[in-house]
Amino acid sequence: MGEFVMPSLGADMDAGTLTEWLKHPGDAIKRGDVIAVVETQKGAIEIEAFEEGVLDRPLVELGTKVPVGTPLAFIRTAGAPAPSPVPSEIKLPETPATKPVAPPIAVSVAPPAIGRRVSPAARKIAAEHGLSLEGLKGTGPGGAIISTDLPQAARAAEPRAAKKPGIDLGEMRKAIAAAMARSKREIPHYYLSHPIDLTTAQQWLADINAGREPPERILLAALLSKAVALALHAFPEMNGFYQDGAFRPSRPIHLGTAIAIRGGGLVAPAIRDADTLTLDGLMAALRDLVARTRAGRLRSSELFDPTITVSSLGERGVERLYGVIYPPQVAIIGFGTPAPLPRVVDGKVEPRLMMTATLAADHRVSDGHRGALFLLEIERRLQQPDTL
Amino acid sequence: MNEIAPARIKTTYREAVRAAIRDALTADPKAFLMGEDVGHYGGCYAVSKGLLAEFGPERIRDTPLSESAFVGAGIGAALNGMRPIVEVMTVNFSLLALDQILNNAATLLHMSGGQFNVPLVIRMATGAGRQLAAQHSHSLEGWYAHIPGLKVLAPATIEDARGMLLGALKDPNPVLIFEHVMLYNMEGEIAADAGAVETGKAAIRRPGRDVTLITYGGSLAKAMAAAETLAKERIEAEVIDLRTLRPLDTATIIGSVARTRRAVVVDEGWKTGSLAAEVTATIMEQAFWELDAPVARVCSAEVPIPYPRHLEQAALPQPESIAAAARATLGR
Amino acid sequence: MTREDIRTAVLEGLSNIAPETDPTSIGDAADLREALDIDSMDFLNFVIALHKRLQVAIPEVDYPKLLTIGGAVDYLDAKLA
Amino acid sequence: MTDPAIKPHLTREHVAELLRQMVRIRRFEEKCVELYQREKIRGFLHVYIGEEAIAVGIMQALAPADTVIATYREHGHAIARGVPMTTLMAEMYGKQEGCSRGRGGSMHVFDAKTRFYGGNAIVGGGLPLAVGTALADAMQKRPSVTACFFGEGAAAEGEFHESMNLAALWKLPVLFVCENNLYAMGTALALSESETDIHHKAESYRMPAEVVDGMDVVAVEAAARKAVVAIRAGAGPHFVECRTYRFRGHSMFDSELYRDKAEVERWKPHGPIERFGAWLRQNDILHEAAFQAIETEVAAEVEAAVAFAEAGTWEPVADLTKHVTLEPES
Repeated sequence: MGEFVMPSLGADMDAGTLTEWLKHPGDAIKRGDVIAVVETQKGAIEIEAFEEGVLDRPLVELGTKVPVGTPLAFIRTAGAPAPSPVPSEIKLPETPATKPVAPPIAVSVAPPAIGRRVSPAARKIAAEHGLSLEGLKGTGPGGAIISTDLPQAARAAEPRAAKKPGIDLGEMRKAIAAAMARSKREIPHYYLSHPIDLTTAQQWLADINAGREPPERILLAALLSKAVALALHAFPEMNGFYQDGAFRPSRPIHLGTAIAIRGGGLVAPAIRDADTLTLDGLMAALRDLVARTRAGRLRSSELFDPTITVSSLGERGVERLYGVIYPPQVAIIGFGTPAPLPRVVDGKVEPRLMMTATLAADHRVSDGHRGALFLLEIERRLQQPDTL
Repeated sequence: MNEIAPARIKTTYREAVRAAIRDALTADPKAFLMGEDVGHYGGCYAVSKGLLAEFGPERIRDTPLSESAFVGAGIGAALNGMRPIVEVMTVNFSLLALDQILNNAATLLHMSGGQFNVPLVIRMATGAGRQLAAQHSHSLEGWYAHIPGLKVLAPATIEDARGMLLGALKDPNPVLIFEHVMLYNMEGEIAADAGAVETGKAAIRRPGRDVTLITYGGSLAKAMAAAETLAKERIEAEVIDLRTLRPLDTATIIGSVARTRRAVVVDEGWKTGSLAAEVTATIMEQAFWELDAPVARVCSAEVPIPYPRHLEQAALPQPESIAAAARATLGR
Repeated sequence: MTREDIRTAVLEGLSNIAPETDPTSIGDAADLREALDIDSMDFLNFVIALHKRLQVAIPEVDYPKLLTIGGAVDYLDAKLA
Repeated sequence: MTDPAIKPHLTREHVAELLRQMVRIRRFEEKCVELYQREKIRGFLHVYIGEEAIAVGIMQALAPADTVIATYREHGHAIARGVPMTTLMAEMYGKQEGCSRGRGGSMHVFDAKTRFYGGNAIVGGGLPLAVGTALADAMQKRPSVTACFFGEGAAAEGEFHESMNLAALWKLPVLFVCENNLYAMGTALALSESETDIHHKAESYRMPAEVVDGMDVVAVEAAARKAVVAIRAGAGPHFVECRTYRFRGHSMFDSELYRDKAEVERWKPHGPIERFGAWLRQNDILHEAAFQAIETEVAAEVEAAVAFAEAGTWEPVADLTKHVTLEPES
């Protein structure tokens, strides 16, 4: 009894589909008889038997694709009894014994250790920081000292962090110069400013943060951004692009957030869809954006996305800033440094935490009246921090 | 009844190349396919099977075994307004046409002072693994990557097999596409509307922070397998598929190596004077001070590819040898 | 944990948020915000790092105590004692 | 000079030998086809079935000091030239007992003892080599001939024309044997050549050229003897175009989309073994017992070859980079 198997017709044939039997069970088979047709990637090929006998029951149904070596039928010796009705289970072919597994090619990366090895990266960092390599244990190839074997302080300063792939400070300065020059040349700015009382908001934030671990705490900047984003719903003329002589408002609100780069320079990547984020979500986005900006990992799209820009001076700054609109945007909000100031509340002078908000907007698109209402709306929102 | 077309379809690398040729010939009446046994036989690797019936013998053009003549004719037709796709059965036979490729296709634009460009695509099979021995198994794409004036592509995925030809046909220069013989049977899913892909950029097929494996074509799957093995040992390998061998996307290579500080270059060509040597030298020139280990290369053994399977496999880069090289860069 | 360990933690925390500076070069009493040009986000990250590394609670009201290296070491030392 | 016998002497022994050689090739390759499908033989396998008369006929005219260069469809030439079936089969398997140490496989059969300079898997690749081996013989005033086999597909290659010209120009002792089986892989002759009478191409290089029925072993032998005598006499290269037909696909993996099954069937009765056998029977030259004896003997030889190959060993992987360059002799 022999097996008639799916033949291997080419080194690049892994499997075939049985499409036709040219002989039938019970037919006598001679060596060289064509008994079936198999469809391959090269088309239909007739396949032949290499033994004499009688074709037994087929083991594979027509139309089935099977790997090379799969039995398709038994060929029984003429006169021999038919096999038991249950054919042995069809086994997928194992890797033929003629295919020894190749042992890996020996690869020697490091030559045998001679003296003290220090990787180029470790050498560079050590030289820049005047570090001694004495006493360091090397964990690299052949015991070489590598960058991660150096003290943490030096590694923190290694070029990976400082070099900022993606942001070239010189190029950035040029880009800022071009954009700002264009802005001042083309955009008729008007400016408004308004003092905003942050006492309530600040207190609300302190209460929230008191119950939170540091990683969950929220910064005032996030609160301010959220107020701007929500206020924009009523002032579509502040959100969008002025291009080709016309203003196109943007439905999504992508807040360009000015982030100073250590060592100079400024970028304002977008917090996308800021109005739809929860305060925690917005804080998370802000942290992510700052971290990636500092690491030089911004996506270029993030720099072109913003539909309006917000610039906060933060804790260490001055009372107010007059922004320059980033074209083709049409407005920029500035927040000065909050400071305790005397203020009249219900007829009495009280110390309050005050912050000056400014708006620079494009007079081709909006006018001072609408701008003023926009600042007032931001103020109103900040008085109800629990709604932000 | 509303039926939504499936977003993805099952296909093979071979069918993807065929579909791309079909698209190209359908979209541009000036495009045609020419080469040995592309028509009646259906293509040595069955890539063009069925296209003769679809497009006829004018556009699916069987040629005599005259590599120099039909590649040269492709160059001439391209010069004179056609958009030929020339199939050379394997890179081994392309040596008979090397004169035309190097001395004409690659140089005419320059020699004519920019007057005559050669918008020609040449496809050929490359690589070992089918026990075809020393005259049918070599990976010579690195030689072509040496030649200014040519673009050299190596699709390693079904998406790239589907899309690179169309990208190449938009290029006004001679573009060589190397299809590794072991990839033709590769099955997978691609978007039903897959089409042209960008060329010229390498792809990070797997991100990682510990070591960069740089490879292309038939070795990509081996590098990915090595990366899987390494992941189990808590070594995160980044795998770069070069995709375009000329011009090399050095920015992606250097960016990755600057992060991982280690590189293993995997190339089925022989090590001496290889594309791997070019990549390694580029890393030395541009990222030397970022390195924490010598750059390693895993290439084919310095021997014409032998016929017996065990020797053939031993001659080629393997996932085990790639993983071993990666470990060594980490001092393990 | 010794004061020296705490000091190391503070310095490393600072060099991580301001990698191009050398925190060891500024005095113990200098205002970090001025000396290292760090903003509220940087400061928050500094607090987060100390919190993670030393496992101490640092309420927001205590932030002013961390504004100098000396103050931070004293504060954390007291917390860890 | 001993009798160079321009005409074949059709003794009983000689015709039996011609038949036996053709049967040896046929049965060997039939076994290879089977072994290929069982994955004992890998790579590409191109069989010569239907074309045996050419190799057998031509080899009759060659002496041991002559040189043979063939194609990737060269098992028949190797057998007819005297490469043992055992080492040939071991080569098919890739075992180190093979005639090329297993490094070459089916397409790269080499055997120094019989001056068999190889199968060559590049179409046309062998012709310049033949010009060179003949040049060496001529320069060393040796009376040897190089027999160079190639298919009609090679006539499209530049190397064919360059070699024809050089051999004729320098009057080199080459016997060019074109095995015209009508298809270059899957491309019919008429679809690839403007001049389908290949021998005319040789004539244009001022080389004596002749067409013979490649299915007739005696006709091939006669043409070869005549040409070889002339070549040895210094008449320069000769060209023999043998018209033949390949009964099986180009390689194992060929669905033969380019030709009709009926066409193959029409050719089969004209096969060299079939025709020669019928002629021998008709004229009562060989008895049935002699046919049987040949079959029995060849079957045993093929079995022994398979056993030899099966018993063969794999070259150790440690030897991988051997045989790449030779050390200069000290």
